[in-house]
Amino acid sequence: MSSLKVGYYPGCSLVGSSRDFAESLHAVAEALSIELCEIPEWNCCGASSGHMIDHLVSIALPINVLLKARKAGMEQVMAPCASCYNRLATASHEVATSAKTRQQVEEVLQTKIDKLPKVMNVIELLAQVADSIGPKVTKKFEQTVACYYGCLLVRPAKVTGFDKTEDPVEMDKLVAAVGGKPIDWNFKTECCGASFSISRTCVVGRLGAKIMKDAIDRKAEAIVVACPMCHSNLDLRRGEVNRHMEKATDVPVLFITQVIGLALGIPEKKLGLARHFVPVKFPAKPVATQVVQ
Amino acid sequence: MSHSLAARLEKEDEVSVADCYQCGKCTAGCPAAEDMDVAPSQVVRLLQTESPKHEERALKSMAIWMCIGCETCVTRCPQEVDLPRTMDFLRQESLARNLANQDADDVVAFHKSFLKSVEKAGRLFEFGMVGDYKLRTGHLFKDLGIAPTMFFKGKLGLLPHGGANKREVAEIFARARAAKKESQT
Amino acid sequence: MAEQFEPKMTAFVCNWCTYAGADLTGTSRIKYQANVRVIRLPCTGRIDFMMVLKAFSRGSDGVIISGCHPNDCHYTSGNYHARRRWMVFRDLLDFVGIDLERVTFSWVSAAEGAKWAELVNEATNKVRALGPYKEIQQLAAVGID
Amino acid sequence: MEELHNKAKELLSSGAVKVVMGYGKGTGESRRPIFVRMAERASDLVVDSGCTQNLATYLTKAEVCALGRMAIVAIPSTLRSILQLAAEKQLREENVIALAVIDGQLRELATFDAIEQAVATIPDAISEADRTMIDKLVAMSVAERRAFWAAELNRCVKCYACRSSCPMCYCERCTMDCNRPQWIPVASHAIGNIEYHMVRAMHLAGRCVECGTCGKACPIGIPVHLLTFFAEDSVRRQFGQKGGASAKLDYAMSTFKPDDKEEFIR
Amino acid sequence: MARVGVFICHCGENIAGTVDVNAVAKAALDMPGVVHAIEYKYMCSDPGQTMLKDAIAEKKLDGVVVAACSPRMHEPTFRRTAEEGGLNPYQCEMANLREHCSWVHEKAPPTTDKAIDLVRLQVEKVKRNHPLKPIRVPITKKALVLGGGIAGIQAALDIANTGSPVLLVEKSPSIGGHMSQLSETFPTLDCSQCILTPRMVEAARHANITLYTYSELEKLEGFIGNFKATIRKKARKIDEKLCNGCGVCQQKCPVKKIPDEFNEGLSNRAAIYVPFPQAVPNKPVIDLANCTYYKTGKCKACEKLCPTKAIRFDQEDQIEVHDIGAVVLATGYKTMPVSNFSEYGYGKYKDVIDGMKFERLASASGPTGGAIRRPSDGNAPQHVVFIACAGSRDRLKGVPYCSKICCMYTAKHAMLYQHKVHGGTATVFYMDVRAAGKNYDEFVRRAVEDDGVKYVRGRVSRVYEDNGQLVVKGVDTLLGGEQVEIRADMVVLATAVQAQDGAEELAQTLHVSYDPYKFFAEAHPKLRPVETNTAGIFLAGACQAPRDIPETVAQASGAAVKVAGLFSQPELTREPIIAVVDRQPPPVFSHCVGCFLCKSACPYQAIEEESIKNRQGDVLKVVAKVNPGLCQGCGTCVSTCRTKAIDLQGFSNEQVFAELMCI
Repeated sequence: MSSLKVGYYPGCSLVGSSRDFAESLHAVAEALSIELCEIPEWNCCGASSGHMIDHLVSIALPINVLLKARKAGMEQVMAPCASCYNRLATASHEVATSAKTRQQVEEVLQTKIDKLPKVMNVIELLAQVADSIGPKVTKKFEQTVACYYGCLLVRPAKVTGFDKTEDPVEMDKLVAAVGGKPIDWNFKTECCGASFSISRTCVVGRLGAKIMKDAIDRKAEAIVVACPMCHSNLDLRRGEVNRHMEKATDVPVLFITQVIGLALGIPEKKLGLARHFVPVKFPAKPVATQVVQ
Repeated sequence: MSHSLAARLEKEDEVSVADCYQCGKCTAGCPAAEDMDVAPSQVVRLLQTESPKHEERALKSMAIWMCIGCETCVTRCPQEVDLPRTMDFLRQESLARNLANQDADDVVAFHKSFLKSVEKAGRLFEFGMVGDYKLRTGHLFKDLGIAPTMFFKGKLGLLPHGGANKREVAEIFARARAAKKESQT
Repeated sequence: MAEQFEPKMTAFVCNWCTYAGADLTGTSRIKYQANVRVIRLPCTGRIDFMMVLKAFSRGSDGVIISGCHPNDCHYTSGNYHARRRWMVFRDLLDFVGIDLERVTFSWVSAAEGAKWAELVNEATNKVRALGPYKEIQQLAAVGID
Repeated sequence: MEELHNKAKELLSSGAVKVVMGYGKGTGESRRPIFVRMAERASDLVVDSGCTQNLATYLTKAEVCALGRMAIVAIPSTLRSILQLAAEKQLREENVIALAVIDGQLRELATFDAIEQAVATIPDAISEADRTMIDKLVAMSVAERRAFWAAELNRCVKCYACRSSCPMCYCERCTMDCNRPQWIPVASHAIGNIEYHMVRAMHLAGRCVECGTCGKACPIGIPVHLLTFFAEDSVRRQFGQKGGASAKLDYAMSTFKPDDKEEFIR
Repeated sequence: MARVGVFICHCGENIAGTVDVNAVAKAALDMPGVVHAIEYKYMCSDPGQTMLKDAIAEKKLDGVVVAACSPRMHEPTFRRTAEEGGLNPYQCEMANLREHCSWVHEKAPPTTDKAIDLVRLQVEKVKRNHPLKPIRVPITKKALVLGGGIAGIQAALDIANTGSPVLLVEKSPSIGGHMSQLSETFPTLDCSQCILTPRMVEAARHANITLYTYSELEKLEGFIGNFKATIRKKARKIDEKLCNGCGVCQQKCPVKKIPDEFNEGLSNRAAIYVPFPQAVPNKPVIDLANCTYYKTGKCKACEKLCPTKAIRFDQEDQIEVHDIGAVVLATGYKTMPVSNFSEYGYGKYKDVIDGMKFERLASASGPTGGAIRRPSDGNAPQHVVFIACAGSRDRLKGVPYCSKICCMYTAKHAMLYQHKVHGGTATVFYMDVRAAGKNYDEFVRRAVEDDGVKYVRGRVSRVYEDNGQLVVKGVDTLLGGEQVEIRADMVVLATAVQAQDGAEELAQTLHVSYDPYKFFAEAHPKLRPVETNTAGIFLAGACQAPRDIPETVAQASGAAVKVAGLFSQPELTREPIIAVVDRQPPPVFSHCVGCFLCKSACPYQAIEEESIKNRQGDVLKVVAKVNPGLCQGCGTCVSTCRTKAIDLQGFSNEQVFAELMCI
């Protein structure tokens, strides 16, 4: 089958605290023969602090990345990290819509900004090859899961233009494609506290608890995410989260890439499951999972 | 022309607080509202009056630092008032005027450490960043619990990773700073 | 010193928007320069390009053409037709070397009294600066009429 | 050529048409319009590079119409003329057959639809020379252009050859002959001449079939066709419509789009 | 040689204060053709007008120029005066020395010069004026009312009562419209059907009203007083004469599970059905999409069982063409499809409903017999949240305007709920309460003070479901923006009022203009609120803008009076400022060459083809002809005409040319 080639922006967390995301992404990409071409000399996009205290920088950094991608001849760039994705998208939306910002950024970067590559998130990428996933499934991922999109994949609509803002379904489709049972729940797009992970851990705990509670009430056996921050806030910060729950929970949190990886029969090691704080284990199924062609 | 924050926000960031008719939908959906001393919609209200007294209240508020930037508000605002953008503006302004709320020191510190790390390495060096953050805040022992586990699970690189064009990034920061000075003078 | 040149301005306006707008300028006592002579027509759709040619050959130094804003035409679409005509006519004027600086097109609604005053003043000043339209007037003088 | 002769013979002898209008030998290399009414004269017809005059002009002349159903040897611009005339209700489908020579081969086009399809395939050919001249003019300053046209048009003697050679100037009473009011001075006159040619250009904008016959017809060699070409360009550029593309009326200057784009109206 | 009189008005100091009127008069006398020129303090005063009249007689004037205020002000006045003076009114022109001169320029010679020029322009013009006669057009004294809601019914009745015949066209099977769906009406809480049904019956019975239910307007040609309306009567598949509305067919119809439109899908109906018990006419219609016979070719149960043998499976649509003198548009509104509000979970959660559904729940004739029951489980909701402005005043997902009626009906809903579910709690989230109207605010206060409805000022951000209840995340902005989270059993959205589907298409067939929201546009927002800018077409009700019932009825009666006024005249007279195609003696007949490029330029379809024939009746020439009834006199055709065969009376080529010649 023909291989799909896209520009790839790892972002800092994938080379740091979210190696598991990176590993599983690469493993899955390889299995689905998607070629990820890393943007040469990429720099941090400034998320999540840039826009908080320095607007100009928060636009300039991502644009700098996109220009590099453009230089490398990339038509579209995939940013697995939701907040990188959001910053890249926001930045290109702003230079596209505000002449003023564009001109300021051009001064800061000392270069003209012409056409920029299209920015997409990991789900958009996988959706492109969705049809080819089904046949490759060797071990159905038969868990009941809550797909958790968080904020930055879907918001604001006019910037991301991705899926249905209030009730997204693209990740659910992917999960279903590998045999999973996505539940309909209420906190798909509620915020987990994102960058407050370090500075306001309590907030993260409170918000995380709400999210976990509804998922568990609806019998979710796993939470599936596509954002390093969502992951670390629900996994790495599970201690804090549990402190806000009536009853502590050990429901694991997986990256969508890990879910697909498991279904494709990729060994757990290559998917970085071991790196999780909350061990990835599921209640035993009554029937043994059968192999499908 | 007036120099009120509202006026500048309109000029610099193309956000018009006059568009807001105070329906409160932003506050209603805000995940951080309960940790805020001033509700998001009230922050906008404080700008609408264009009175220095109210503006200062906004700049000194804790609310602007509790905004997570989850964009829920602007996604649902019937008048499409870009509140996250407004919050960014207010944060920067309150730093520039040294009005930032003390209780927010650690938040500010986090962001500063973050950007410092990026400015130095071109990419975020989490370990370094967290270290710097701890020095700034004195929360030396916070999170010490998870750090080792992170390390063993390979989630904490002890060395900054190269790859980015450090000089280039540093220049970007420098020029941005210069540009800001210009606009202020 | 020689007295300042006073351009001859001719305006073609529609009855329902710009003429009414100019009336409003009057009722609100907004002052503007007295150089302009208004020719009132029912609609910009009625403005034949030949009228503009004639205005120049009869010694106008500048021409103003104005009517209802798009979508506000009293006759629903007269101004749209006019606009198309102008889009081509203007190209042609330019092509045969008539100075477009001397032809001002505008939409002035019945509510835009102030805009009418500005329009006339700006157009008049512009043409005053350009000076009399000798080139055409000489040509006009050459032939008999 | 052979083909044409046979086709003409066939049409005439079968009585399908009363007359075949085409090109015949003129002095030297020049070609002149001829009207063949007897099959045996069909061989007088000529087709070659010399055939450049747009014969459609004659389609609306009363005396020609009087001859009855006709076949016309058509060059591309002739086909466009036929469509435009049809759109303007000046021509009936049953009265004319076009004998077009399209890339080497003769085609009999008996219906407007057929002609429309043919026209659609033919690229608009305005000569290199004309194109470069227009570009040159456009590149000039306004003053230079004015000087150019003043000089050219001053020479015009209002013989109206351009008008009478134009397939689209079929009006019984031209604006120029309208004397109440006398929009434009009858006598040749510096500004009057400019006005006259502006009127021509405006009246042909969106209707011009770009045959350039007017220019060829000018005895003094004023490039009057550039004006109508330019007007047609302007229409095509701004509205995407053109003269002689369809037998159904699609006249850019009597229609509009609410979102027609311009920057000059304030 | 022309004999023009010039009359210069001082307008007190208004003109004379700035312009040297005396100089103007002198200059005027030197103008060729001017035989008389005077100035006077107030030309529009009685003595002024008398002066003008006398001068016409004494000086045998054949043209008059009044140099005074704007022609838009006094042209009619002076034209009448000229007529009284024995001159054709269209031999009088005005020079605008006030609005266009004295009021806008300094007191200086150039201003007086301009005044003189303005007079000269008009003198030159008036010399070329021709006597014109007002155009007279006959009127067909029959009205067409589109839409059988309360607006249409009211308009139809009022017109019919003046003695003129009316065709009342309604696209659905029964008249009654939205009002027939309503439970009780604010601010009086009287039952909607109790006040409406008598009107419906009256309309049906009225000798001057012909009902066309289940019918649509296909085409409208012609012009004021002389329209031709093409109406399609859709086939009900029953013989209305035979059917006595016994209802056996709908009882026996095997298909029963079709969501009932009248009950907003809260109950089901059969494939052959009468929309609701009080329907007028009380005759069923077969819903082709769902009828077994039309799907499979079998069944015909209704036909077999119909006691009067009224079923007609082979019945076809009928097309009727009628001559009409005036049209009243009363096509009403629709409420915004709530699917726009995913954050409120409409469509996802059964118990999130819109106002119309609530009306049906609260209506005695509704599926629950007027008991408030939530759709999901049929229980009485203990806590209901009403969300105002669902889509209104919402640039992002809805419409920017205020829908006007929601504040009132929401208050009514809350009140009805409190009356029907004792001990229940009703919470209303609102931004403003817009209750301007007779007894309106009192009504809202009653809901709060007497019925204990809780009003919370703030918008709701999100509604989600949590084990059988709806969690409403709102805010109380009056508590400084405190978040409010309510667990409710039912949520009612006060959805925005929008223009009816197909309003745009209809407007285009009728050539009436409409606003960006597809509401039909009135001719003047203040002074001509029930007229459209197309003469002879009038507006009633919510098709023009959101309206409540009292306003709608008032406007309907207003439109009716306009129609009656039109019909009261023997014939129409119109300003003769219209285009004409020239006529010449044979063999030319006309300079028009019949290219008909003017035809597509005319905004009013006023240009027709006319064949000039000889005695034998063979066509000599086909030329353009302007329909004087349709032409509004914009003159677009004139400047399109290459041969100058068309001219515009009152602004003729000669007149404008003459003006140009003296600039």
